[in-house]
Amino acid sequence: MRTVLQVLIIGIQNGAILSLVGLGLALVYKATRILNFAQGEMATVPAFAAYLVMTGFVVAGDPVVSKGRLWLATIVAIVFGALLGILVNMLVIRRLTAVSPVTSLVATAAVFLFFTSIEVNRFEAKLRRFPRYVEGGFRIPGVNITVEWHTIVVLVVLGGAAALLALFFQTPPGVALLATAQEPFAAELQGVPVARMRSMAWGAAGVLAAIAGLLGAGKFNNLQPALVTTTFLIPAFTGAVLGGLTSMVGAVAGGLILGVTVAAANQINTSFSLGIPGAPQLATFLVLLLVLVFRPSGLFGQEA
Amino acid sequence: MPVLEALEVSIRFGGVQALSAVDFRVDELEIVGILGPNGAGKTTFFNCVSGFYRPDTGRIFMHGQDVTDLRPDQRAQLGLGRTFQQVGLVRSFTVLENLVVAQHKSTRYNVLAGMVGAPASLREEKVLRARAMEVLDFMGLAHLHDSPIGGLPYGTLKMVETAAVLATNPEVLMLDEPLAGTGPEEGLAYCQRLKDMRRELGISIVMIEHHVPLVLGTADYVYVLNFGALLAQGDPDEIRDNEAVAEAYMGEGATSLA
Amino acid sequence: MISLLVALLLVAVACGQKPGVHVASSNGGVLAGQSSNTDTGSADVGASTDAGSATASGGATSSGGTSSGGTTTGGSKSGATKSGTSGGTSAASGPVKPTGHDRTGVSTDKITLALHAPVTGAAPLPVTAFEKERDLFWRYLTEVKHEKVLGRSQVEVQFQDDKYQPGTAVQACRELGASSFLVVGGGGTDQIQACGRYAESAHIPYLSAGVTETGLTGLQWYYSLSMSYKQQGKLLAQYVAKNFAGKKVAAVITDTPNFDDAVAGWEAGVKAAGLNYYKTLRHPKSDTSWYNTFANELQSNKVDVVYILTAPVDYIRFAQQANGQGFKPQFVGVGISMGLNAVLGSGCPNVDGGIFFSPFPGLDWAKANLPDYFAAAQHAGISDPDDLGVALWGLAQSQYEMFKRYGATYGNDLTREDFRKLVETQANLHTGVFPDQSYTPSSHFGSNQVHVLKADCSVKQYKTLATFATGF
Amino acid sequence: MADTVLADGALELEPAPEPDAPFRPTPRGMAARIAVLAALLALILAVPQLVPAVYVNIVTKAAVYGLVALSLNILLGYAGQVSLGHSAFFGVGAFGAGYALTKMQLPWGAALLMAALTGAVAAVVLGAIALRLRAVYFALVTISYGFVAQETLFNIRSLTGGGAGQPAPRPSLFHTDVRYAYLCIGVLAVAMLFDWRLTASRGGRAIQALRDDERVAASWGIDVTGYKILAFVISGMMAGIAGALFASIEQVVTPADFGFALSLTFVLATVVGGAGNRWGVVQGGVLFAVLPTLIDRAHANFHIWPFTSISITLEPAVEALLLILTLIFFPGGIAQQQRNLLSWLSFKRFRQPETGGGPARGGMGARP
Repeated sequence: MRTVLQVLIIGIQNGAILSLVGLGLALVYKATRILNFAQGEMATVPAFAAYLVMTGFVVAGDPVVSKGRLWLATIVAIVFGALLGILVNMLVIRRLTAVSPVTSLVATAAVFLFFTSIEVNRFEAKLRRFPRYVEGGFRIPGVNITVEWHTIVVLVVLGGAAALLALFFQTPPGVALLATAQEPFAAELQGVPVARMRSMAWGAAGVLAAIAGLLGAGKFNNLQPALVTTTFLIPAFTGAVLGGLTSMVGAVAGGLILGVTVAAANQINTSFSLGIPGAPQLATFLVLLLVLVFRPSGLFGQEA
Repeated sequence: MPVLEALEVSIRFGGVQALSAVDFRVDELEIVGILGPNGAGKTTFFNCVSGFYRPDTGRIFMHGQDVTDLRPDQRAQLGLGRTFQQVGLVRSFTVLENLVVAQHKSTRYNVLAGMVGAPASLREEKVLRARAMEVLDFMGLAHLHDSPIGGLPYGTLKMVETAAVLATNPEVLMLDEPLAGTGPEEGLAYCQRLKDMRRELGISIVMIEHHVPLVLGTADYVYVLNFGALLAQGDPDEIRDNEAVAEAYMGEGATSLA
Repeated sequence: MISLLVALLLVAVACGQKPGVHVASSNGGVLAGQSSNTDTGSADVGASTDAGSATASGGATSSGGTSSGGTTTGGSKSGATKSGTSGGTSAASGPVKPTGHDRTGVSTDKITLALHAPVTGAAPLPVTAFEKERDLFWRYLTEVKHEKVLGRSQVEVQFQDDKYQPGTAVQACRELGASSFLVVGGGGTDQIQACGRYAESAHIPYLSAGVTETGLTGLQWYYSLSMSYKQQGKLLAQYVAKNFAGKKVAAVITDTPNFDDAVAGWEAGVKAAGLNYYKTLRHPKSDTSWYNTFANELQSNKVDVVYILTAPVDYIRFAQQANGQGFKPQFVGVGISMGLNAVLGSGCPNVDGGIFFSPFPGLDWAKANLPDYFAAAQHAGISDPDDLGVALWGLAQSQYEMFKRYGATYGNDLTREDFRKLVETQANLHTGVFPDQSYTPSSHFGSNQVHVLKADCSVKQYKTLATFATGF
Repeated sequence: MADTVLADGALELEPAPEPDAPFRPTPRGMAARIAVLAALLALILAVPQLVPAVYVNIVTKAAVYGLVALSLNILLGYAGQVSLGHSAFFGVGAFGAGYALTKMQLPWGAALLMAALTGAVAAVVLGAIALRLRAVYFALVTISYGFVAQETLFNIRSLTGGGAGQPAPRPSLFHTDVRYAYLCIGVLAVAMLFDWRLTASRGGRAIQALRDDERVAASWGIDVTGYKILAFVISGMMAGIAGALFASIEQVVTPADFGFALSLTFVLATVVGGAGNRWGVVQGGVLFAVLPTLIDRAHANFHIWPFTSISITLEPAVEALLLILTLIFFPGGIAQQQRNLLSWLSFKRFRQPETGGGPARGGMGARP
């Protein structure tokens, strides 16, 4: 029983950040039907911007980042993220004339390669310290496990963002945005400013990404090039699919479910000394299949 | 024995009763028209017959064989050919290629032989192309054989689509609004061509069409659907004077479509 | 895009024919990879190999008007005679005549050596260190102290990034081995293993700090410059038994086949030392959720000492997550990169007090015992020489020691075959930085010493607890 | 569509004119084409001899990547299924061959068959899943599939030979680098012939038809399920064979060689090559096989912009930029760039009408 609780808590601790990244992925997909492999870098780059603000723009070496400037840095990062999202859409996505979604997928992958390379070049491929908004945690009596305040922060932000987006998609502009995704031409005919809608969506995704970057770097108190992409992006995608790519609630639920799944897999593999290689990946795959076989568009997803 | 027969076909989507107990039959060399206002369930009925929808109740027969449980491609194998409201063609192929693929079921050589380029397959490929050209010729589209689908005008596409279905050499040809997007005189010519097909290819034809006079002028027998149910059936003259039909089409008080 | 690249391809091909194009290479950035000669990588065409590379290094010499020794097909002969004469002067007694004929990377006045390491990819090392510090030792030796190496006044060190991928590493070694006398693996178990196996097939002397033994034992051309993980496991167990007597011990090791032998060695050591042992946890790769699970597992089983064998990033994160949940064990371990101060930069304070065996001592030790290193750094205009530089210095010094032994026996005519044969018979190769090495034909893992480093987060540096320790 | 309906030109009702006879090049045109083709062939065959010995294995790798691109193209280009786990088929083939050669002591030919078989099996498993899923969701499942292959399957020591990897010796007749390069180029050539026949025969046509519209395909009597699976089988076999060839380049297979990065590279190669076009994708594969070495060497050896001033860490950025520009200006990739040339070389007119299918056919059930 205690172990089950531990697994749940650990799972949520790790899943929360996946949900946050997944939320951005779901938003982009819902609004533009694009699988955005650049989401991870749209998170990491603003995190580096924040890092620079916190270190007083000292790139060299590995100075202890100042927590005092964290809030200033946050604002900078979020603005940066929004711009980044809009730019990626404006300079790359919008210019793709090809009809095939796989082309846009490849394009976003290219964007990710591009930014990673820039980061490595500017910051070297080494880890840097990165602060959290709230350090420490509280111990849950009986269960013998600590819940980090950071996780609570992530969950709160997550809930807020998901709720906002879910509401937004009920409002007229939200509905219009959906229309642009499902029937661009029709929407255009009905006078929906498709282009503006899209870049708005990308901007929002950028903001989400920036927040995910800050909290993601906070999770391990470190930042390195391609951090979010290499650490969170793929599982976040998987989580979003589990929940249903088109559903904000789904993205959140999916990430958490995935987190718990993997935690359970690790727990079982260790406490029974099964020695199954790649247990997390295996468990993830099986759960993914299980869900998609019964609900081909995810737990909460419904596609037009 | 009828070529194609539907008994008591019903299907509902969510709350909507799309079709309720529709009976329907097509005999050898017959041209059957299906009339009805938008949303009457005509296309839904087509999808049930061709196997894309599975009716909740009722059975479908071809030559007396129950095909209700067969997949669309299996029904096609049995000689059922259909067109689609939005043109049903392979967009990335040329006109000729489309007609060659359409002959899939009548192609003899097996897939593996084709992959390794067995002589037999090469020989038959020539035959397939020749046959495709014949059909195009028959539809008066031969000059387009090399042009890609994209870029052809809508009306032409409908003709190419009909040609493609003919290439599958069906026994029943089901046309879903073949005249959409064509002018009246092309309509006439098309209907004339349908009669030629029936005569020269010895096939039966079912057509959904909004253009009432053309249908009444072409079909031997006509079914009228309304709100998913059969409103009327009979030969064109009966339908022309059917008050219910007239009302459905022209509103209260109308007594005849003429 | 395509046209540009095709153009490049053609140029690349063309230049492959004319080594002269390579003049740029020595100052061509980090990747000074020579691609000149036409060696199939197998020793049976040694002569042509020599000719090719002699031309190449001649062309590549940035700081020298050396008209290269062996441009002609008779490269090996001319090279031999020339160096033979100069050898007469340096080597005191009449040297033994070399029997080998593969003189790749050796010209009349220059020896070309090579180094590969990951500076991009999954677990990279800082690129600047390799850019600036890879040939510090040799430049200091030849430019400041004006000493000759086997009668040559120049030593070039080529470098290639292996991108932390075995496949890339093998290709890097193939290219480096075609123009360098020997190749050194800078880090990354999988890459070192892959290269070692290739070097064996291509008859290239290959050196690295000790990593896994899997696939490397029994190789003739591979030499381990420090104890393998497997060997260190036994020693580490002793160390834990002595310094943390009675404490409960466990291990967290990456679940990769290449650490299987390390696990075996460690667990054997645990038995021998009679430790109070919980168990060995193998953590999954490309996953970040095991940190908490494992920390929990160890905490609830009252483990105080954890042997950690992972990529540094996993160590840092594991320590951080463990601390976050109030689990602060004593970390101990082995490895090449774990003892680098870079780990502390972002690992502190969570990794404070971690104790690691390392093939090279810490910067603090170097300050006290390795003045030449800092002099060399100053000479090269490097403001902040780091511990990775010390490691590279040590690697170079080990090679220098081997060359000196070679000179004593064979004089200055350097061939791969004789070098390999000689090193195999050498005992107590003392380099002062890396552990002493004694090789026999049956064992190329010839070291029995380690340095012990302890993380000190107050100064973000590893402090050297013990050097050249053989047991505890 | 609405506007085209209005703009619809009258249907040709007059008896159709004789279709214009298919284009035949003039004797001189014929000669020119043959000459160029011969020259190209000669060049390709000369490459393994021309490149410095240390790069011969890169040439071999290029041929292998070309084969993989062909394989992926069958899913991506013909069947419209995106596989981001292609490294799984590739790796399964490689280890399959290694196991057959080392553990079972089978002759090399048999090992190749084994690889084709294992590759096909790995693909069919995915294919069965693909039937249930919407293309986008499937694409993401394939990623997970690839991870399972790399982390779980390829870490079963008894199957994959543990840390030292699974040895995969070359066939005795092709033991040297150069000979082995020719072997791989040969296999690639055969595969392209096969691919050509596939697309020109009922199987390939059916697969492409159902990519464009499954309902239409079905209405023409094409068994959608069957042909989807067929696509996966063929793709899997090709990838498996490619894996076997890859295994014998360095003659040892290790798990680290097959990751998501590789899968992504394969997709990039296929899309940049021009999904749906045989010649394009093969060039894409070749390009992405040689690109890293090419750029590194360019960096080390020449003063050609942009490789002189920048550090190695920026080279991926240059690659990425080129990639994005290609996608923007040539959505059909290399194949689109060379459309006229390719058609000329295939004994047609130099100028070809834009096909309605447009560039970058297929992929996630895309509709033109």
